[in-house]
Amino acid sequence: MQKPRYSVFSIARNAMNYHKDWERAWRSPNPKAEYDAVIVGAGGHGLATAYYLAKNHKMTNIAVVEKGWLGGGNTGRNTTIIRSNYLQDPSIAIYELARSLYEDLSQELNYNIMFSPRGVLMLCQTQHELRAFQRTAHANRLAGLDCRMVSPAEVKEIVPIINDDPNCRYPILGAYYQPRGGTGRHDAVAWGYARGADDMGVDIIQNCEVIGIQRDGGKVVGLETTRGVIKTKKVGVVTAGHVTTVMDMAGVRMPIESQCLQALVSEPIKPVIDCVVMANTVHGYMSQSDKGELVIGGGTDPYNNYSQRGSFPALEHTINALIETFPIISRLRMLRQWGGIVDMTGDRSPIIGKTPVDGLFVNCGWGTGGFKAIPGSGWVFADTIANDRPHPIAEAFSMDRFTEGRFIDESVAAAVAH
Amino acid sequence: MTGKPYRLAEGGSRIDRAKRVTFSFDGRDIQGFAGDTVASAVLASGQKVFGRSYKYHRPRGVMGLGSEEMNALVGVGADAKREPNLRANQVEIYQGMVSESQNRWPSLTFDIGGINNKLSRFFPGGFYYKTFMWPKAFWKHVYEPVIRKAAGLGKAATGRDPDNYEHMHIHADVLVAGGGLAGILAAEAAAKAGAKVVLMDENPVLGGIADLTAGMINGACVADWLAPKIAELKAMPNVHVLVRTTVVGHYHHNFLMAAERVADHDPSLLAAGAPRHRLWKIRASHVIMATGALERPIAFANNDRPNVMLASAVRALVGRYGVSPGTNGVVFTNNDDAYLTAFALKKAGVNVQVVDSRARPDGELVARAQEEGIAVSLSSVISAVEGTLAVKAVKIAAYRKGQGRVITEKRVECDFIASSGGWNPVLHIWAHNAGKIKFDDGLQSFRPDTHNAAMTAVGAANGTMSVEATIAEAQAAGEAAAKSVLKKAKAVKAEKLEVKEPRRAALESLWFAPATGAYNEGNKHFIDFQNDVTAADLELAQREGYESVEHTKRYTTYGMATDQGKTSNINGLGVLSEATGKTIPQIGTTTFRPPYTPYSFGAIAGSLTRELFLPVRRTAVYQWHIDKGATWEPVGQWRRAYTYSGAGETKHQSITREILAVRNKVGLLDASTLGKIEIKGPDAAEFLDRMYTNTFSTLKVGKCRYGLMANELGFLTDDGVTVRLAEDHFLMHTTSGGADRIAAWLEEWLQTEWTHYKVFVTPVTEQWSQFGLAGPKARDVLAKLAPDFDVSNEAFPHMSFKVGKLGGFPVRVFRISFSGEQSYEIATPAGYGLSLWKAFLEAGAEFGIEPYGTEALHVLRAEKGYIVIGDETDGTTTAEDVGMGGMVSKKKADFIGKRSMEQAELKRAGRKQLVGLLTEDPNEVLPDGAYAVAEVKDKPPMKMIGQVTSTYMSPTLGRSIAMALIENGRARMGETISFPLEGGKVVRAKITDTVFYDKDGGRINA
Amino acid sequence: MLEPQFEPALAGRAEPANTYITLREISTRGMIDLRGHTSDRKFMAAAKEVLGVDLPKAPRTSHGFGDVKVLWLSPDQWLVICARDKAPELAAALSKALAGIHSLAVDVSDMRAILRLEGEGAREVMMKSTSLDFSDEDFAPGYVRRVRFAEIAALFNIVEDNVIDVYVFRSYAHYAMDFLTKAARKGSEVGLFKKG
Amino acid sequence: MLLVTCPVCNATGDETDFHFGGQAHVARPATANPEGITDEQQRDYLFARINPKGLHFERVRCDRGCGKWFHAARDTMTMEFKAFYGITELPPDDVIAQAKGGWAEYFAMRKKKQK
Repeated sequence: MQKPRYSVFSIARNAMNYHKDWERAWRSPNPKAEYDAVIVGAGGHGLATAYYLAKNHKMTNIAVVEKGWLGGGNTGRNTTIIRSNYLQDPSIAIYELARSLYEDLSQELNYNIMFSPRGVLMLCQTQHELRAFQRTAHANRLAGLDCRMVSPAEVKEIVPIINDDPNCRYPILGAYYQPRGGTGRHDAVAWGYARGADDMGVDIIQNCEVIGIQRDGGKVVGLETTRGVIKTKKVGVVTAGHVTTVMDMAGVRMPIESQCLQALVSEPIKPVIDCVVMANTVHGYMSQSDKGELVIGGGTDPYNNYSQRGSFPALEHTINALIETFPIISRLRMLRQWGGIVDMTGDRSPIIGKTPVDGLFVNCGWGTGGFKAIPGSGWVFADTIANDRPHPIAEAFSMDRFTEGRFIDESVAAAVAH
Repeated sequence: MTGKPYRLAEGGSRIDRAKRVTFSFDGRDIQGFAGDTVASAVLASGQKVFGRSYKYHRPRGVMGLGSEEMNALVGVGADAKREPNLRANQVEIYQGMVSESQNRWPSLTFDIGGINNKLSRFFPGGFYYKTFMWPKAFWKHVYEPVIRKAAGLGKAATGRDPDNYEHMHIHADVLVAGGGLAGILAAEAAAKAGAKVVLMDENPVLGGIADLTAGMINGACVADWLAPKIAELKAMPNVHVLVRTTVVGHYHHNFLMAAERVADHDPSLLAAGAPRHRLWKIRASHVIMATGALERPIAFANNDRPNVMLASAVRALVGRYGVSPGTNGVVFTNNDDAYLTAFALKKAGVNVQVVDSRARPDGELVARAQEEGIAVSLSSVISAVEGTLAVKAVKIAAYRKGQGRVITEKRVECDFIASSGGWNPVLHIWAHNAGKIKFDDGLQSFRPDTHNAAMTAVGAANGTMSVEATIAEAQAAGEAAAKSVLKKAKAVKAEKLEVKEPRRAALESLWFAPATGAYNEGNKHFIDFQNDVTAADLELAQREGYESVEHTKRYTTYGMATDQGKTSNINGLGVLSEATGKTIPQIGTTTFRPPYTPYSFGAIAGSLTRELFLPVRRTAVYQWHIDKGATWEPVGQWRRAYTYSGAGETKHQSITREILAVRNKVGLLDASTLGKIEIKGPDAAEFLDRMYTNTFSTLKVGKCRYGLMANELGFLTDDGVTVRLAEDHFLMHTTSGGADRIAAWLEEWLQTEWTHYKVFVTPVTEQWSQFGLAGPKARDVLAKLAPDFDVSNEAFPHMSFKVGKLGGFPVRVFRISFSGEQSYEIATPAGYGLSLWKAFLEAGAEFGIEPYGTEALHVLRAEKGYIVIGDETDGTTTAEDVGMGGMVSKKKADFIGKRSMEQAELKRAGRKQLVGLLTEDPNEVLPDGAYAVAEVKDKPPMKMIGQVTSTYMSPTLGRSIAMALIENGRARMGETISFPLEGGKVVRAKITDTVFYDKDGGRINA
Repeated sequence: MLEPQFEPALAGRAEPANTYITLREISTRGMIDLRGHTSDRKFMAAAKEVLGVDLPKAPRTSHGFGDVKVLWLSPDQWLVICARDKAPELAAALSKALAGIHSLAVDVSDMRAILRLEGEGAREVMMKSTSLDFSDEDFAPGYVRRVRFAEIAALFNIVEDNVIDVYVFRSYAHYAMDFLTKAARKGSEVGLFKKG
Repeated sequence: MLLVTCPVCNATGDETDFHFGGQAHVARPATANPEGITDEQQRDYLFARINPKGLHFERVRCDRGCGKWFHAARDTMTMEFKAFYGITELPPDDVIAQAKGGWAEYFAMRKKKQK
C-alpha cells in the first residue's frame, strides 16, 4: 500500500486541483482482535518503535494504541533540542545513534522533520563548570563525537547577542560546542513516523486508552482498552509521564516520579539566534524556531504533578537568567507557556528493556531530554522487543541497574564545587 | 494625505482635540490628538495598510477593537527600546513616539515577499512538511534561512533594556478581572459587602464597551449611567483599581498574574522613576471573571483586505476617536449587534448599507435601520472583495443557510467593510487552569461551565449579553463572592433600576460565506489572519487525516499566532464542523494557555536583573580583596578571591608567588565561606556517627577530626573538620558550597528519621570570619600577635583547638592544615573580621606574609594529595575509590550510605581509583579532565580507562603533578599510561601515589 | 595594632537617597540564637529567669522586656535581641542557667544584618519583596516571620506601624539593600488602596 | 503557585517559601535493622515510588518559615491539598479512605502493623 511520495512536484500537481486529492497521512483503523505486538503510547518514541519494528524486523502485524491524539504528549511539548554530547558512555551511545539517525530522517521518512544542525553551545560560567565540560570534551572526542571547546570570542561570534561582559555575574569563560547538534520540528517527527509506520501496515489507533494488562501467570497475553480487548504476546509500554499508571496494571512498581516541566515561547521575531544555547550555571536555555519564536525551557515544578499546566516560579528564574545572557530579549514578550509531564528516574537516565513480566517491555524515564533520543530509542527498543533481549546499547539502561547500584548519572558533569 | 475625510468633524469621547500630538509611523510624521491610538491616528491620516501577513505577505490593516487585533501589529521605539508586535489599536500615542510597520521589505505598499501571495496556491497548509527535503544539506543552508527571514514579524531591540521593571504581590478577597459594566457592578457589590476588592482592566479607561452598547438605564445611556459608579468605586477605601493592567494568567489555588503597563503611554514617568511594567502576583480568595466578549469576523472571500474591520472596531473608531475608516461602508452581519455600527456611521454622516445573512431577522434594531432609511439586504452575503491595498468594492450575493455556491451577485462600490459573525466570551483565565466550558447554541460559541477554583463569570464573559441580565448577574455574583469569603458580610440593598434595551433577533451561525467562482477555488477565506490560515487549509488538514483539532492546529498553525486564536478559534471550529459533519462540541477546542495577551520578559524578571541577578555573598574582607586586585572564583553564591595579581603580574605568576609564600614563609587565606554548624545535645556524638562515614563519638574534647560524608547511595558528598567543643557539643565545618545543603541535611535526618535524638543543630557560618594562616612562619605570626596565647607545639599540636582572646579579638583557633604546612585557622566574629585580617598582615609583614587565593590553595592541597569534593569526586565516587576506605567505619552498625556501599557495583573490582600522575616530561601539564586510554589508536573510538581530576604545575616541586581516577589504579603503581589529546598529541604519565610533597608530614607537625 | 575595629555589614556604604521610605542598617543590636523545647518547663523557666521575659510560645510573635526582645522562630528556636555589647555575657548567662537542660544558646550578633524600613510605604515595599499580605490585620507591631525575601532567606519584625526591621544573613546585606533601594525608588510608589 | 499551610507553625504561604521532599512514608530499612537488608529492599527504599495520578502523600519543609518538616496529602491532577499533618503522623482517616492503588495498600499494611 505504498503511499505516493511527497515532493515539490506532488505539491504542484495537487495545486492544479486545489489540493483536494491529497491522500491521508495515516489511516484511522479499528483495533483488530490480535496483533503480534502492541505499543502503548503513540508519542515519538512509541511511533519510532513501531516504525523500526516494521522496517528493521518485518513485524507489520502490530498496533500502536494511544489514549489521546498521536504526538500529543511530550513529543509535542518539548523544546526540540537534539544533541549527543553526554559524559557517560551508555548515554553517548544512544544519543549519538539518535542524532545520526536524525541527520537523514526527513529523507528516510519522506517527511520533512526539519532537522536543523545549527549547533548546540553549552556555556561555561564558572571555573568548575569549565573543567567539567573539558572533561566531557575529552571523553566525547575519544568516543568519536564531533565536539569541541570554544573560546569566549568564538561564542560571541556564533551568538552575537550574547552578553560577553567579563564583569557580569557569571562571565562566559568558554563553551562546549556540538556543531552537528541542533533542533527539529517536534510534531513532524511524530507525524513522519506515524505516516511511515502506517504505510507499512502498522495500525495506529488513537482515542484508545489501555485500562488493563492481561497476564497468564508471568506472561502478557493481552490488553484491555476502551475500545475492547486486544490479544497480544508482546507489549511495549512507552507512555513517559504516565508509565507508572500503565505499569501498575501489570503490578510493576517503577522507579519513576512524574513532574511537570515548564516551557514557553516568545512572540515571533526576525532571526536573532541561529544555534541552541544552554546556560547550566544560571539554568536557562534558548533557541529560535523557524516561525521566529524564541523557544525557552524552564525547570520542573518541585513536586509530583500530572496537570500539564504552566506554572510561574519555574519560569521566573529562567527568564532572569536569559535576560542576563541575552539582554536584548527584555522587551520581547511571552506568547505562550505550557507544561509537560516528564518521567524522572532515580539517576535521571532512561529505562529501556525487559520487565519482570514476560512479553512486557518498557521504555521510559527520558525525563526532560527525550525528544533528542526518539530515533535511537525506537531503534534499540524495537530490536529489544523483536528479539526478546536487550539491544547492546539498551543493556546499560536495564531496570536492574537500580538494584546493583549501576547508575548512569549525567548530573556528574555539574557536580557540586568545593 | 490630509486627515480629511477620515477624521470626522466632531465626536471622539477619548480624544482631546485641543491637544495635538505628533509621532512618526514608518518615518512619516503623523499628527493625532491626545487620547488617540496609533491605529486611530494613522487611519485618520488616510493610511490603511499597517503591515504584511506572515506567510503570503498580504497587505493588512486594522481589524479589531482591542487585544484581539491580529493584523495591525507595529513596532514602537528604536534601538535598545524597540518593542515589536504591539497592537496598533492599543498603543496610545505620545509626543515624539517612533513607530513602524512590520514584516515588509522594502515597503508596505511594495513588498517583495508579496510574491508568496502570487504563488500561494503552491503553499497550502503544512506544505513545508512535504518538500524542501532534497538535497539534504539544503534545509539548514538554503530553505530554512529563507523561511526564517520571511517569518518572524517584528524586529527585536538591539541593546540592553535601559528601563526598570518590578513585581508586586497583592492579596484580595475578590479579584475582578475586567472593568466593563459587569466588572464594575460586581466589584461595587463585593466592596459594599465589605470585601477587599481589586479590579483590573487592560484598557486605559474603565467601562469596557458600555459606550458601544444599546440600551438605557434609568433614562441614561449605559456609559453615562456607569460613569458616576466608576468614580464612586475608585473612591472606596477597600477597593484598588488598576487600568492598563491585563490579568494574563490564572494558576493553581487562585494565583493570578497581571501585567501593568505603567509608563508605555507616557515615557516621562520613566524619567520620574516609574517601572515600565509592573507584574502583579495576585492571590485571590475569589475571582470574578468579567472579561467581556470579542466580536468574531466572518469568513468571506478576501476578508483580510485593509479596511475590512470588525463592526465593533468601526463603531469604536467613530465613537471614541471621531475617525471613520472611509466614506462609504458596508456592514456585513449575521446578528443584530452590527446594526449599531450602521447607526453610528449614519449619525456621523457616513454612507452605509447593511448585508445580513439572515432571512427574516425580526429584531427592533433591524426595523429601526429600515426606519432610518439604511439599505438592508437580507438573505445576503459578501461573496467577493475588490481591491488589494484597500477595499474598492464588494459583491453581494443572495444566500440561503447551508448554501455552498453563489448563484446571483451584484457589485457595490465601497471603501470599507464592518463585519460581525457574533461574539465570543473571553474564557481564557477560566480555562487556563482546567475550568470547564460548554457550547452555547444561542451564541454559537463556548461559555464557562464549572470550575474547581473559587471563580465566577459574569456578563458577556459568561455569555450574558443583555444589559438587564448582566446587571443582575454581576451584582449577585459580587455579593455572593463577598459572603463566601468574609466571616461577616454586610447586606447590600439593591437599587431600583429601570432598564430599556432593544429586543433582538437570534443570531444565525455563518462560518463560511460562499464566494464568486466554484466553491473555495482561488478564493481565500481567512480564519487565522496573522498566520494566513484559510478555511481551505483547515479542510485540507482534515482530508489528510490530521483530524484531532490539536493536529489541525499544529499542522496549519491556526490559532498559534500572537493573538492565540482569539478571533480564529471558533470560526475554525465552525468550518471544521461543516467539513466533518460533527458538531462543534464534538470537535472540541484546543487548550487555552497563558498568557491572555503577551507580556514582557522584563516584567517577568522584575527587578532581579543586572546587579540583582543572583545575589553575591560577601565575606567581611570582600572590599579588601577587590582593592587588592583579586579576581573571583564563584563558589555557591559566594565570591572567593582566586588570586591577587599585582601590577604587571599574570595570574599564573601571582598564583606561583602565593604558593611559594606559603611553602617558604607564611600565607593568609580568607576561609570565611567554610560552612560552620554547631551541634549540641546528649545524642550529638551518636548523631554524628550516623552522618559521617567515620567515627566521632571517640573524639576527645578540644580535638579536631576530619570527616567524610556520603549520601544514601554511598557516594561522597561533603567533607570537613569537626571539633568537639564539649562532651555534648560539636562544631562542624563543611565545604563552602555545601554549608546550607549540609545544615538542611542534618535537620532533615533529625526531624524525619532519628526523631528521638536530643540534638540541636544551629548553623553559624555567617557569625564568623575565618582565616587560614599557613606556612613555616605561621606560629611566629600568631605569637607576635598574642604573646600570652600559647601556640607552642606541645600546648597546641596539630588537630587541636583553642578558644580565647588574640589580643583584643575573641577567637576560636584550630590547628588544621589543607596545605601540608604548619597551619592555623582563626575565627573571629565577622564584625571584627576585617581588622583581624589587617592585624595579621601587619604582624606578618616582617615574616613576609602574603594573602593567597583559592587557586594557590588548590595547588597546595594537590601537592599533598588532599582531595576536593567535586574535583576528585563527581557524585559517583566512593570513599574507597579515592583511597579513603580506611575512613569508612567497619565497626558502626549503620551510617548514611553504609548499606549502598555494599551494592554489587560499588564493590566491583576494577572501579576507577584515585592515583597520582607524573608526566614523562616534567614541564608537560596534563589538561583538566583528560582521559587515559587502554590503547592509543590512530583514530577514535578508544577504550577509556579513567580521567584526570586535578592537574597543576607545582612550583614547589618544579614539575607538573596530577591526580586521576584510573580503572584499578592502585594496582598499577609505576605503570605508564597514555592520554591522547587533540591533534594526535599523546601525553604519557607514570602512576604514583597521590602524596607528592612531605610524605611523612613533618612540616604539618613542625 | 590589636584593637578590634567593629565593622557593620554595610560599613562605608552611603544611606540610599531618592527612596520613598528611609532605609538604614541598625548595627547596635546583639543577637542570641536560643534553642530548647517549648514543652520543656525547666527550659522555659530558666530562660525567663535570665531574660526577664517569657519566651513567646505563639508562632510569629515577640516579647519585649526593657532592652531585650525575643523573637519566635520556631517551636524550639528563638532569637534574643539585646544591646550588642551585652550579647556575649547574656549568652554566657543563658548557657550557665541552662546547664543540664537540653538547649543551645549561641551568640550570633554578627551573623545577621538588620535593615530598617521606615515610612508610609514600608509595608508596600515589603509587598514588592515578599509574597505576604502586609495589609492583613495580623501584621501588627510585634509580628515576626521568616520568609523568602527577593531571592534570599530573611526574618522580619514589625516594630511600629510603619517601621519594619528585616534581618538578613550578613553576606547578603548589600544585595538586600540594593533590592530595597530599587523597590523603594521614588516614582515607583504603588499607593495600594490609597485614595486621592 | 501552590498555597501551602504548615501544620507546625500554621503559616500559610506560597510554595516558594516551602521545600518539597518527595514521597512520604518511605521507611529506611537500615534504621530499624542494618543487618540482612536485601538489594531489592534497598532499591525500593531508594527508588521505587508510588507516583499516583490523583491523591498522593509527600514530605514538605516549612523551609523559609519555622524550618520544620511535615506531611501533605495532595491530588497530583487538581493540586488540591486534602490534608497537612505531622512528620511522624499518618494522614487523617477520612483522607486515608480516599487513597487508591499503592497508597491504599500501604495504609492497609500500616493499619495491620498497628494491630
